[in-house]
Amino acid sequence: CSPGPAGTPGDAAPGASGTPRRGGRLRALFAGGGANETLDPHLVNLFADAARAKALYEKLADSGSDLAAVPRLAAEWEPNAGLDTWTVRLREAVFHDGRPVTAADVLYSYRRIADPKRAFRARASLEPVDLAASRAIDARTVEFRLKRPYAEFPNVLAAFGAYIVPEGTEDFQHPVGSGPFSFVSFRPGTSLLVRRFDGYWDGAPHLDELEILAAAEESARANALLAGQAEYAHELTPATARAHERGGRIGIVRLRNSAMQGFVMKTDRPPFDDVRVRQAFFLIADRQELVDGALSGAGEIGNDLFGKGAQYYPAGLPQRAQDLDRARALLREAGAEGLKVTLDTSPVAAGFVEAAGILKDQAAKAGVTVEVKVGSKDTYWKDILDGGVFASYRSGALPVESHISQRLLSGSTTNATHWRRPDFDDLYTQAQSTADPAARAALYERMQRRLYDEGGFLIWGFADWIVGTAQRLRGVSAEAPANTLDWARFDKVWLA
Amino acid sequence: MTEPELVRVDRLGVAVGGRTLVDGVSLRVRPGRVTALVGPSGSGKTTTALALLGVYPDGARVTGTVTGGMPGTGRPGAPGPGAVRVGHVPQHPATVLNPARRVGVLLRDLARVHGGGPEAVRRALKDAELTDVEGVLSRYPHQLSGGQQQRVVLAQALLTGARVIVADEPTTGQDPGTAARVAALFGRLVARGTGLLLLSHDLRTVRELADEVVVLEAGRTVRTGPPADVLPAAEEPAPSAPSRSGRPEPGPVRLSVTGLTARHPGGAAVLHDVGLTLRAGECLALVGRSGSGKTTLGRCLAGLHPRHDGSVRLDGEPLPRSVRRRGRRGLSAVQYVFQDARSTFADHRPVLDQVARAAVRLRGRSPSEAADEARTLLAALGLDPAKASRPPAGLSGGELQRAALARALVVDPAVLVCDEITSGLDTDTRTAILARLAERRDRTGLALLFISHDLAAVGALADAVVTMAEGRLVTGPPARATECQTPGLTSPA
Amino acid sequence: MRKYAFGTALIAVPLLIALAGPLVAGEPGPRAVSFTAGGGHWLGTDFTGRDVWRQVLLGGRSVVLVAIAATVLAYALALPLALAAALTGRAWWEEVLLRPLDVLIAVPSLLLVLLVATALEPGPGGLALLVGVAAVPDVARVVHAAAVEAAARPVVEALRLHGESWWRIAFDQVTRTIRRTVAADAGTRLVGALYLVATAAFLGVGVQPDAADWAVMVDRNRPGLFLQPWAVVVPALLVAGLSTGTNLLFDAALHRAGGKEVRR
Amino acid sequence: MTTPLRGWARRRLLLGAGQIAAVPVLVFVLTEALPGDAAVTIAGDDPDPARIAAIRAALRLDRPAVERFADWAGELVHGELGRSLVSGRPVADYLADGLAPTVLLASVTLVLLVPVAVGLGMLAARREGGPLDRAISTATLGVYAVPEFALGVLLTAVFAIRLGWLPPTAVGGVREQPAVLVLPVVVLLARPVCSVARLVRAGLIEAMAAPYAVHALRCGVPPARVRWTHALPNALAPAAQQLARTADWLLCGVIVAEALFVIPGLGTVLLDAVAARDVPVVQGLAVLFGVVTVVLNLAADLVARRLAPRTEVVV
Ligand SMILES: Nc1ncnc2c1ncn2[C@@H]1O[C@H](COP(=O)(O)OP(=O)(O)OP(=O)(O)O)[C@@H](O)[C@H]1O
Ligand SMILES: Nc1ncnc2c1ncn2[C@@H]1O[C@H](COP(=O)(O)OP(=O)(O)OP(=O)(O)O)[C@@H](O)[C@H]1O
Ligand SMILES: [Mg+2]
Ligand SMILES: [Mg+2]
Repeated sequence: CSPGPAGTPGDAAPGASGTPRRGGRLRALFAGGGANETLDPHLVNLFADAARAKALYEKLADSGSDLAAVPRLAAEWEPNAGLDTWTVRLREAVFHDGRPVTAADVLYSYRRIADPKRAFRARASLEPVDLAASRAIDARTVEFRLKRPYAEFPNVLAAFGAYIVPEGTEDFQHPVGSGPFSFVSFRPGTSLLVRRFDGYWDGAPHLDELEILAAAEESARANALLAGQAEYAHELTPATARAHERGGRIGIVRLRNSAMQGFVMKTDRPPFDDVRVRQAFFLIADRQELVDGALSGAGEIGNDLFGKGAQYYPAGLPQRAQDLDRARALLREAGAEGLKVTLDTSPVAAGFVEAAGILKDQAAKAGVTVEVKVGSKDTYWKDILDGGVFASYRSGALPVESHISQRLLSGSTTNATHWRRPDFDDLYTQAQSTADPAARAALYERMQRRLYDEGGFLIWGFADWIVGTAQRLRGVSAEAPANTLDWARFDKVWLA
Repeated sequence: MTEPELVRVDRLGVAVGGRTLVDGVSLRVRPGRVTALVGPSGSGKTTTALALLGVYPDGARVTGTVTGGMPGTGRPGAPGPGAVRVGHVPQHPATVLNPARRVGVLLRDLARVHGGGPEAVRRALKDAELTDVEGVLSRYPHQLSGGQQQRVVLAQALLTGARVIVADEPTTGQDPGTAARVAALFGRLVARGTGLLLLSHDLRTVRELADEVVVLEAGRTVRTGPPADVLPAAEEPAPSAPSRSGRPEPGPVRLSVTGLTARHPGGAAVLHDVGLTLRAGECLALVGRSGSGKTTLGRCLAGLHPRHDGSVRLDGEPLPRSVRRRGRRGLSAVQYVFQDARSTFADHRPVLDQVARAAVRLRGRSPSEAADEARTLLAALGLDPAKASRPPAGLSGGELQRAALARALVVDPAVLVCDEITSGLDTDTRTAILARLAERRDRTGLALLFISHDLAAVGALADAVVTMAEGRLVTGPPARATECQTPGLTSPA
Repeated sequence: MRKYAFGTALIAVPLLIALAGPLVAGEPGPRAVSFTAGGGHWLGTDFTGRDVWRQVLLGGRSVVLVAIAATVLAYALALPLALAAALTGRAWWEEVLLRPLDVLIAVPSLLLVLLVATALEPGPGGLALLVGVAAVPDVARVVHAAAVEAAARPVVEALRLHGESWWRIAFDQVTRTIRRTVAADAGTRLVGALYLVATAAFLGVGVQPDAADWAVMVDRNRPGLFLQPWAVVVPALLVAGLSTGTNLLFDAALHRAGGKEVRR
Repeated sequence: MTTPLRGWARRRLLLGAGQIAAVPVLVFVLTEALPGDAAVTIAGDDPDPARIAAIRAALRLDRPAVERFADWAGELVHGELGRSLVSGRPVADYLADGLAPTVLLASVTLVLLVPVAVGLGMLAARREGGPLDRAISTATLGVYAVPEFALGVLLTAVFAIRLGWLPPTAVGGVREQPAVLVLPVVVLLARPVCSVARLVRAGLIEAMAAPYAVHALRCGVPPARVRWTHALPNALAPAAQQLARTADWLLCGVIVAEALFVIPGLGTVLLDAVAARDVPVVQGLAVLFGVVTVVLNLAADLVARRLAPRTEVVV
């Protein structure tokens, strides 16, 4: 088997060893999206959608376990000197119906995504690209014209949901992609059945068939796995993991650094418009207690910076720890003794409500009254984007650059901390027009120092993403944060 | 006595809370013989009879023995081995009819259990003077008249094919004709070897049927022997005939009913264009065959049967059709004494309170005043107030009837409708009651509509008599003719 | 009073803990890893790493209060309604009283709870109100079904004829007649109310989602059932004891009150 | 003249139609009152305001509520339930897909519930306060006091995971492996069995103590028959109502059981639709639930009427 570009899959994964065996059907359980699910890869939203899209389709690039872009359908890419024109050469790949993947398909797909009337999720990521000006040089070469220099352009090619569909595709009843599996049948909210695609450029999967099943309830996923109704269960709770890790009935794979866990403080609203208050809260948080209590120990503590383990993450910065006295002092300086804040949270993500409760107690020790307000999970993200001052927050793995560009620039679309600093924006622009990786890295470091000192993200931990596997399932990579290339990558696994 | 016995009661004693209800009563029930239990109301007849069924008042202390009879509660005196089935016609038939099931259900069950199919049911109903068999079977108890209910219960007893039948006032509620035929039926049963324990105030029937009579008084046996010996020989004197002489002339028209036509939900009309007038100080007697519509008329006047057309006027004022719309005045003006006294008293309150309550509500008396009035009234009706301070289960049939009357009189109504208020009363008590009513009538100008089968009572009290026949009023006392037709159930068109 | 013994035994422990618990609970210790057994926590730790025993001590009061309040409220509204409907002679009036409730029943309660959760953000009081009101249609239907029969008895006719007040007829006569049914229904509703409180709490209505409340504990500690059953089992047992005990006491009380009143 | 029953039935059917109409209106108002709309929920954790606006426009959610409701109602009149905002699939499909498993689950549960609950109630009522009564009451109440969720998890752990007798979930379809129904049905039975049985018990104790029952026994009717055919009818009315409510609950989606055992029934559809503010789907369900509830209530009231015939003469 040809190992995925991001290193051999699953060194640490249980039973990753042994020689692959061909055949069999893998039943994989995800928390599905109910009867609303579709197979339009540009509509991906949930992990289940991503897994389905991943089986049927492919992107030009995908993120490796360090979140750096890894070539997929694109064989290679080449910027011009100004970093505002990128030439992408496609590799020889074919769709399930035998047609080759061409530049036309790429441009069609990207234009479909960027269509303002449709408002697809990936549109924001494609924003830097001037698709009108971009063109196909030949059948397998695309030239992307950008609106401005963009050194991290490959992140666009790997953007969540930027899948390549055959030119002209509008109907996804019988989807045709270039992914490792070809479509067989689909029951929304229940199951998607796909079959090995022997023409897959990266080597046909070992499995004959893959069935992606939906089960919203975690205990149901765990039980189905335990009882052999499925071989792969995505997103198990730490409690379940601990309960069965030693049981020997199932394997537990912990995808490290998969979900950043934290709180967002609105840096432009009292009390958090005062940097000292923000710093006080950085010092109030006892990160280990949060990880233990809210994540049941399944994760690592955070350092108020996004993307632990990712490219450009400043691992050098000292780890913050709780320091209530300094926190009190800072609050006193800020004239904010006996501070009262409302913390918005919601059952929208695992550990939110728990973490909120724990921080409340910790804050109390520093004389701060945190009032936890549980909001509707359906509208939570919109509610906290511009509402309130203090809220629970989480994020899946992203390149550090994407995190910054989407959440921390004056023009960012989802700037939950209202962090709008022209000078900071300048640093970013500068980085994007810097060709030399080392110099760029330095710039990222400066930006992140700034955030570390006075940013609005209180990032207390990174949760493991926990996957359960049947004993006979081999080749599941443990080195793949959720949404990276080797996550939910079923073309490389096999049933022993 | 050498004849075989079906049931023998030896020196039965029943006491509740230190009060002795029955004291050393002994009696025999023999095959083909009729034993009659007579005595004033409250003398312990029912209590004694129920012992044959193994039933005693709650918390009763029982002495003596009952041999044969129903396997009972296992208390001393409960029947021993060799028990025979005892058919029972209780004094309050209404209470033993299942409100949720059609009459036919239990009858058919009985037929099945005791052998015999639809035919048996049919025969039993016919025997019990219920000719419209299908009509009865398909009805719910509440759709039957008092007398009909009583006869349904009788039919049940017949179907059990019991060797012993305890009949507690089986002919109250029945018109003389029907009563006579029921008596005849008992005669036939006994001739077939059934043993009958008859509890009755109707001495005529007792004389006809009984082989042995046990006369009770205050729970004690005062006399036993053949009727001829123990019962007053002569036809008991009909209560002194009414003499208008020395009585105030009837006053103005109190109640006038015109064109009254009543129907039951879903049923055909049961009253057709009834009209009558009632003057103050007048007593109008309403007689008629069982099921002819007397109670319905009474209930119409009382506002308990709003489904009627025609007008009911009180002192010229139209009365609202339903009690709900009759204010305090309307309610206290027209009162009604229910035919089935037992089921109109709440189980959980002392009867006395319930009687007094009426005065509190409708005459604005203070509870204590009301209680006093109730006591005096009850006493006047020959009912010891001490007894009345028990819940209804603690009173005898006749006592309850008097309590019910008191409950209406205490309101001091202008018009009083009495539905079979003497059915459960012995001659003396009855005479007393009638005297009270007459006195009220003459003193307060009370206008009485006196529904009754008891022609003697009617004769004693009524200024005039009208007869209800199949929902129509016929003035004058019932002609023998109407009496002797086989009584139907509803008026067949 | 032997017949009360069993029920009392069942209810004693929960009641004691509910009433005395908060007094002896003491100060919270530091949090540990969630769902662990031992380590100084003799009932282990809960879903946020708190000491379960302490939560148990604290968690009784709100349960008892909210559930009882909700049930009482439900009956305070539903009973008069149902009785009025049963005692009125006019058919249309009965419909006016009862039909609107049917519409409420048909509306998914999920919607109602969500709406209240987001729109009103009620505290425990509001929650009791919500839960209570939510139960009204069901209670009304059950009570009404029993009451119509009781209201059609001759006794009621007689009471009317003697000008008895509506309240006496409704509560002294009719309700008394159907008391067993009412008790049975109320007894089970009590428990129903409990867990509605828990679910609502998770949706953000009423008590905090990590509040010390037996029902909430059972609901939220579920994920750890296999690591640390006590966090679920103990509160569940307490609730069970409470509800079962209450119902059995009802039974016992009625048993005495009951007996054969109608003898003939 | 019409019998009172027929008149009553006619009136109730008319009212029922009104109620069915009222339900979607009320539901629409409620859904509108909920914060956020389909656009917001589709945007999910990427709530770019511009994007939300675009989606809103694409879904034509920017029109006034009244107008949207009118459109929906108009379609309904032509038998059209409309299409989902999120997926564009016909609402009818949603209902059809959800209905099958729900009806299956509900019917199996009811078929078992009635005999079990009535049976237990009658057993308990045999000797009030006797050991059997105590045992049954304690057991049913004890189970009742365990929330569905805990009970489900527990049963699954024991019978599906530890013992491996039954499949723990319905992933891979119900029809393929009927055994998956066992656990859900048991969980669904747990609570109604108690509430119904308690009502039957209560009613039956009263009825058996009533003189007519005693009389029937005295006349020699076998006790069992007295209990079943003479006493029970007097005890059944409240239980029937409770049963109707249970059936209603079962048919209008049993969210917990469906989630726990992965049965994609109406409860799941409702939950998702509300979460996604997918108004047409919610409305479709509202109509369905309206019909179900009205019909069930009508049936229950009919039973109640037949069991209390004397009500016809109530003044
Ligand atoms: N449960 C009871 N507790 C106390 N006293 C009772 C009880 N039942 C009946 N009594 C009293 O016992 C006496 C006899 O009652 P019983 O019913 O046997 O009289 P009866 O001869 O049948 O009278 P009637 O002819 O009026 O029916 C009555 O005075 C009654 O008040
Ligand atoms: N709810 C009802 N539905 C139909 N028919 C009824 C209903 N109630 C009574 N009836 C019938 O109406 C007729 C009149 O009944 P009512 O009670 O007035 O008779 P009554 O003259 O009082 O008889 P009794 O002397 O036996 O008391 C009877 O034949 C009875 O069967
Ligand atoms: Mg008597
Ligand atoms: Mg009559």
